[in-house]
Amino acid sequence: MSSRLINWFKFSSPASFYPLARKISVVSTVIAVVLIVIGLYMSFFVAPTDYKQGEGYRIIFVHVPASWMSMFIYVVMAGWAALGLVFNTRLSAMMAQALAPTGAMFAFISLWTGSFWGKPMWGTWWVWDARITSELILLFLYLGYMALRAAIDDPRRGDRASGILLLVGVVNVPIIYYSVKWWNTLHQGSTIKMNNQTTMDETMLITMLIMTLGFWAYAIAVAMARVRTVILERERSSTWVRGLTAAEI
Amino acid sequence: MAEFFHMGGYGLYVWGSFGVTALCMIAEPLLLRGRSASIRKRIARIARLDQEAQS
Amino acid sequence: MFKPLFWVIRRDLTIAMRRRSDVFTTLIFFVIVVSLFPLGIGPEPNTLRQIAPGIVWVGALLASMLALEQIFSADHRDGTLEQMLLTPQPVSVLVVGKVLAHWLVSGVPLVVMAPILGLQYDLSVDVQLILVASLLLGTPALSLIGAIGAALTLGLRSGGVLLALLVLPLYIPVLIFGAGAVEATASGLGGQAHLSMLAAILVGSMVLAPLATAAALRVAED
Amino acid sequence: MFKPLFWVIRRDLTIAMRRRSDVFTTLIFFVIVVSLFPLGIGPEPNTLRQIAPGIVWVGALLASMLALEQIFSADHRDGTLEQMLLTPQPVSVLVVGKVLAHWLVSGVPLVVMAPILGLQYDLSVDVQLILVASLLLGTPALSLIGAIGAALTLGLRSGGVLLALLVLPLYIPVLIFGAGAVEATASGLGGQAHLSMLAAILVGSMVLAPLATAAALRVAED
Amino acid sequence: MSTGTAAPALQIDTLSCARGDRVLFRDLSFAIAGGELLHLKGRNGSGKTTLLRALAGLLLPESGEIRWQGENIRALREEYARHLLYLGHLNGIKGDLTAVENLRIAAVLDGFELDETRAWAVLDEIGLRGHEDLPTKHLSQGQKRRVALARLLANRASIWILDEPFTALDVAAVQLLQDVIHRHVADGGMAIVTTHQEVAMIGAHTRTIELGRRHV
Amino acid sequence: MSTGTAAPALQIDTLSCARGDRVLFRDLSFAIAGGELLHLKGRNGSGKTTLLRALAGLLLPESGEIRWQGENIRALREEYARHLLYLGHLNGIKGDLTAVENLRIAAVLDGFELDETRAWAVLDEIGLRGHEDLPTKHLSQGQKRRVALARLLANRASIWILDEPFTALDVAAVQLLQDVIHRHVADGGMAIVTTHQEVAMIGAHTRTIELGRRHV
Ligand code: HEM
Ligand SMILES: Nc1ncnc2c1ncn2[C@@H]1O[C@H](COP(=O)(O)OP(=O)(O)OP(=O)(O)O)[C@@H](O)[C@H]1O
Ligand SMILES: Nc1ncnc2c1ncn2[C@@H]1O[C@H](COP(=O)(O)OP(=O)(O)OP(=O)(O)O)[C@@H](O)[C@H]1O
Ligand SMILES: [Mg+2]
Ligand SMILES: [Mg+2]
Repeated sequence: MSSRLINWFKFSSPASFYPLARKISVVSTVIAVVLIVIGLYMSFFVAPTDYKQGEGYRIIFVHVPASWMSMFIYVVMAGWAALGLVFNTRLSAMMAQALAPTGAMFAFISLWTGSFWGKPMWGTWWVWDARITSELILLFLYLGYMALRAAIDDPRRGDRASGILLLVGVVNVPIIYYSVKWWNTLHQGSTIKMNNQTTMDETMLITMLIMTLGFWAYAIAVAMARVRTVILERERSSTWVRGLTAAEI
Repeated sequence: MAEFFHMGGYGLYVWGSFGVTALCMIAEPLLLRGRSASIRKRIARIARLDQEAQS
Repeated sequence: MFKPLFWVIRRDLTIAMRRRSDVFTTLIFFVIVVSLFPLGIGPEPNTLRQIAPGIVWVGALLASMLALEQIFSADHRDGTLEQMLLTPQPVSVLVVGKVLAHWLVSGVPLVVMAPILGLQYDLSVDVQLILVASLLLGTPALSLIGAIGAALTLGLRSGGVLLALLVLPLYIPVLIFGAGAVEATASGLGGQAHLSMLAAILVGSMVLAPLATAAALRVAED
Repeated sequence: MFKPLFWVIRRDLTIAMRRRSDVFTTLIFFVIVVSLFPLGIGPEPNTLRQIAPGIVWVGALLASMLALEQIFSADHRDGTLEQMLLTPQPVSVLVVGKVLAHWLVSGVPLVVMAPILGLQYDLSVDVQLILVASLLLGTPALSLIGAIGAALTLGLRSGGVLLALLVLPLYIPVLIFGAGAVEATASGLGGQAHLSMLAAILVGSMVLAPLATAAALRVAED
Repeated sequence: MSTGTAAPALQIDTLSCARGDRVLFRDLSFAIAGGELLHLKGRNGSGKTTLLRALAGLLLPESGEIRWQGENIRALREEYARHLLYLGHLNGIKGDLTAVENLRIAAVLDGFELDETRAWAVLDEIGLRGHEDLPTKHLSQGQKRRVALARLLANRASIWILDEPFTALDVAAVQLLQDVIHRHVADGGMAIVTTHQEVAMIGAHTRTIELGRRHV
Repeated sequence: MSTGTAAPALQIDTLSCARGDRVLFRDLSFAIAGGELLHLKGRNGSGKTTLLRALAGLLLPESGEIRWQGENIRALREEYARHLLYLGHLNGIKGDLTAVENLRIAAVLDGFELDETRAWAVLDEIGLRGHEDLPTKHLSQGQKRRVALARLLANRASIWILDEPFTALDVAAVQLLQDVIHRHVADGGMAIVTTHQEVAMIGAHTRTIELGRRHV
C-alpha cells in the first residue's frame, strides 16, 4: 500500500514529473500521428459516400471527435483542479493550466467545422440549436478560465482562484446543457434537427473512433509538452531547474 | 485528383473544415515551441548571470 | 452567528444609504438599457411584445452584474475585507450578509421597476405578474452566483469586464428559465415549470455560492 | 505637443500589452452579450435577423462603456493622474492621448469582431459592410463621449453605474444613427445619410470632448 | 499553556516565504511568549510585511509552520483569529462610516460588544475628540490612522501584529501609541511590530529580529 | 527675478482654506525664495496636506492668492507647473510599468528627455539596483516610495512640494533623501516639506511654519 502512495507523491512533484512528462509526450506524439494518418486515410478513401449528404458529410470525422474532446478535457481539468485544491499539490493546477488551450481549441474547431457543415446542409452558418449553443458556452467557460489565469500574476494565487472557477463551472455545465436544450425545444425554431442520421455505417463509426483516439493522443502529447513549459516558467529560480543540463531541458 | 478536391461540390466546406483543423493542430505545437524556447533562453540567462556573479 | 450577520447587513445598508445615488444608478441603468432597444430596433409593437421578456431579463441581468462589481472591491481596497477574514466569524456567513444587503439595494428595485418597463412593451397583467415573480426568484440567484465572480476578480485591473466574462456564462440558466417563464405565460403555456426550475437554482446557489465565494476571498487576500 | 501625446499613447499601450487579457476580455464581453440575447428571446432566425443591428450596436455600446470605466480610475487611484495635471502639458492633449490609446485597445477589436457576430444572426455581406463602417465611425465617438462621463464620476464609489447613467443619454444619438444605418441598408434604403450624421457626431465630439474631459478631471482632483 | 507559564505561545518553525521569483527568507524559526514585544527590523523590501501577513494567516507560506499553542494556525483558523489583532499598511476602515460606527462594527465582528459611550471614550483617548461622528473619508491621513489604532484600545486580543503603525502620526500620537503597546505587553500580551522609526520601540521587553541582511 | 536676487519667488497672500464645514487656516501669509527650505509642521488634521495641494494648484483656496514671481498661479497654469514638483501621499507611479519606464514617462511629461542610461543611474543612486525593470506593483511599500522619490534626482524643477516624503523609508533612505533636499536648497532651489519625523529636517536654511495651534 505504502509503495503506491510514495510513488504517487514522488510524481506529484514537478521536479520528478518533468522528465516523465517528456517520455509521455514523445510516446503520445507517435501514437497521435499514426492514428490520425490512418483516420484521415479512412475518412477520405475508405468511408463510403453518404447517400443523403454526399461528400460533405466527411466533415463529421473531425467535427464529432473535436466536440467530444472539448467536453472531455473540461471535466479532466476540473478533476485536476479539485485535486489541487484538496491536496495542495502544485502539479495538479499546472496540469489544468496546460490542458486549457487545447480544450478551447477543440471547442473552437467543433464550432468552426459545425458551421462549415451547416452552411451547405441548412443554408446558414449558424443556428441556435441547443447543442451548438451549449458548445459556444463551453468555449466561453474555457476563455473565462484562461483570462482569469492570465489576469493574476502570482501563480499560486492563480492556481487556487482558477481552480475554484473550474469547480463552479463544472457544476454548472450540466445545468447549462439541460436548460439550453429545454429552451430550444420549447421554441420550434430550428427546422432541421441535427441527428437526422440514426443509423451510422460501420466504417464511419470506426473511422470516427480512430480519429477520436488520435485527437486524444494529440491532446496528451501537447498537454505534456505544455506542462513542461509551465513547470519551467514557474520553477525557473529553483535549484533543481538550475541543476538541469542543457540536454535535460 | 481534381475530383477528389472538388468533393462532389462540397470542396470549400470539407477543405475549409479539415484545413482549419489541421492549421490549429499544427499551429498549437509551433506556438508551444516558441513559448518553451523563450523560457529556456531565460533560464540560460539566469544561469549565466549566476556564473558571472560567482566569478 | 446571527449577530455578526445582522451587523454586516446593517453596515452595508448604512453605507448604501449614505450614498443613495447607488440605488438609483443601478435602477436607471436598467431603465435605459431596456428603453434603448425600441430605439435601436424600431417601433413595431408586435416585434417588441415578442422580444420584451428577453430584453427585460437581459437588462436586469446586466444591471445586476454591473452593480455586483462593487460588492467586495471597496472593502478590498480600504482593507476592511482583510480584517473580515481575520475575525473569528465564519467567512461564508459574512458573505451571506454582504450578498443579502447587496440584493436588497440593487435587486429589489429592479423587481419593482420591471412592471413599469413592461408597460413600454405592452405586456398584459398576468404576464407582468409572472415577470415580477421570475425576477424575484432570479435576481437573488444572480447576486449569489455573481458574488463568486466578484470575489475571484478582486483586485485585478480588468475587473469589470473579466467579471462579465466569468459570470455571464453561468447566468445563462437563470436567464433562460426567467425569460422562458414570461414567454410561456405570454403564449398561454403557463410558466409554472420554469418558475420551479428557478426556485431550484436559487436554493442550489444559496447552498454552494457562499462557500465558493468565501474560498475565493481567502485566495484574493493572499 | 506631439511628443507627450505620443508618450502617453505609448504608455497606455504598454500597460495594455502587459495585461494582454484586457483586450480579449472586452472583446469576449461583446461576444457574450450579443450571444445572450437569443437565449432570452428565442432562436427564430427571422426575428433575430430583424433585431440584429440593434443588438450588435447595443452590445458594442455596453462593451465600450464598460471598458471606459477604467480609463482614468486606475490613474486616479495611484496618483498618476494628479501628476499629469501638474505637468506643463495641456491636459486636453493628454486626454486625447489616453482616449486614443483606449480606443485602439478596446474599440478596434469590436469593429473587427462585429462581422463574425453578424453571421450568428445571418446578416448579408453588404449589411455587414455597413455595420463595420458604422462601428468604425461610432466607437471613437463613444470613447470620446464616455471619457467625459468617466472623468465626471472619478473617485465616486459606484463609478461604474453612475457613469452609465451620465453617459448613456449622450450615447443614444450614436446608437440611433449607427443601428439606423444598418437597418436602412438591410431594408434597401441605403445608409448614407445615417453614416454622415455619425461622422458629424464624431467630428463634433473630437473637438469638444477633450476640453470637457480636461475640465472635469481638474474638478475631480480638487 | 499546558507545559507551564513561560511556554512560547506563538511558534514559528522553519518558515520560508517567496514573492515572485525571490525567496525573501528561508528557514526562519523563532518563538514569542506572553509579555514579549518583538521588533521586526529590515531594509525596504526585506520581507517584513510578507512575514507579518503570514503570521496573521493571510498569506500561505512557501514552507514551514506557524503554531499557536502547539497547533498549526491553518487548522485553527477562526479559533486563532479570536486572539489576533492585525493592522497592516491599509487602515481597514470604511470611509462612509463614522469613527464610532467603524469601531463598533469591528468590535462585533471580533466577537464582543462595544457600546456607544465606550466607543466615544476610546476615540477621545486616541485624540479624535470632535471627529467622532464624521464619515472617516473626511479625516486627514493621520486621523484615519488613529481611527484604525483605536481598535487597540478597545480590544482584548492577546497577539498584536502591527505593520508600521507609526506612519502618518504626529509626535503626540506616536508617544501615545508607544505607551499603549508597552502597557499591553506589560499586561502579558504579545506584540510584533515593524517600524523604521528606531527611537519608538525601545523598551524593557523588546526583542529585535532583523530580516534580510544581504544587499536589497 | 526682475526685482533682484532675493525677491521672494513664491508668495502666499492672506490664504484661507476650508474643508467641509471647518476653516483650516485663515489669512495665512508668507513667502519663500530660492535657497530656502520650509518645514511645515502641525498636528494630524491641522491642514498641511490641504495647504500643499493649494500651493500646487490642485485645490482652489477659499480666499487669498498664491503668486509665482508676481502672478497668480491660477493664471499661469502650465507655466507654473514647469517649475513645480509635487509629491503627495500617493506615489504617482504605475504598478504595471517598471521603475525605469515610470521615470522616463514622468520626465517627458515634465518637458525634458531622460535617456535609459541616466534613468538606470538615478535608480541606482536611490537604492533600487536590481529592481529597475520589475513592474513596480511587485515592490514593497518603501521601494515604491523610492521610485516616486527618484524623480527628485532627475528633475530640474525649482519648487519642490513634498508631503510626508519620509513615510515607509528605511533609515538609509531617510538619510539619502535628507541630503538630496539639502543639496537642492543649497543649489538655490526651494522646498516645502511636511514631516512628523522632527529629526529629519534640521538644516541651515530651514524655516518652520506651524499650522493650527488650537486643539484639533
Ligand atoms: C447537418 C449538419 C450537422 C450534422 C449532421 C451534425 C452532426 C453531429 C453529430 C452526429 C454529432 C455528435 C453527436 C453525439 O455525440 O451524440 C455532433 C456534435 C456536435 N455538433 Fe454537429 N452537426 C451538424 C452541424 C453542426 C453545426 C452547424 C454546429 C455548430 C456551428 C455543430 C456543432 C456541434 C457540436 C457543438 C457538437 C457536440 C455536442 C454534442 O456532441 O452533444 N454541428 N454533430
Ligand atoms: N475631502 C475632505 N472633505 C472634508 N474635510 C476634509 C477633507 N480632507 C481633509 N478634510 C479635513 O481637513 C482637515 C485637514 O486635513 P489635512 O489632510 O490637510 O491634514 P494634515 O495636516 O495633512 O494631517 P496629517 O498630518 O494627518 O496628514 C482634517 O481635519 C479633515 O477633517
Ligand atoms: N505581490 C507581490 N508580488 C511579487 N513580489 C512582491 C509582492 N509583494 C512584495 N513583493 C516583493 O517582496 C519583497 C518584500 O516585500 P515586503 O512588502 O514584505 O517588504 P517590507 O519589508 O515590508 O518592505 P517595506 O519596509 O518597504 O514595507 C519586495 O522586494 C518585493 O519586491
Ligand atoms: Mg512593508
Ligand atoms: Mg497630510
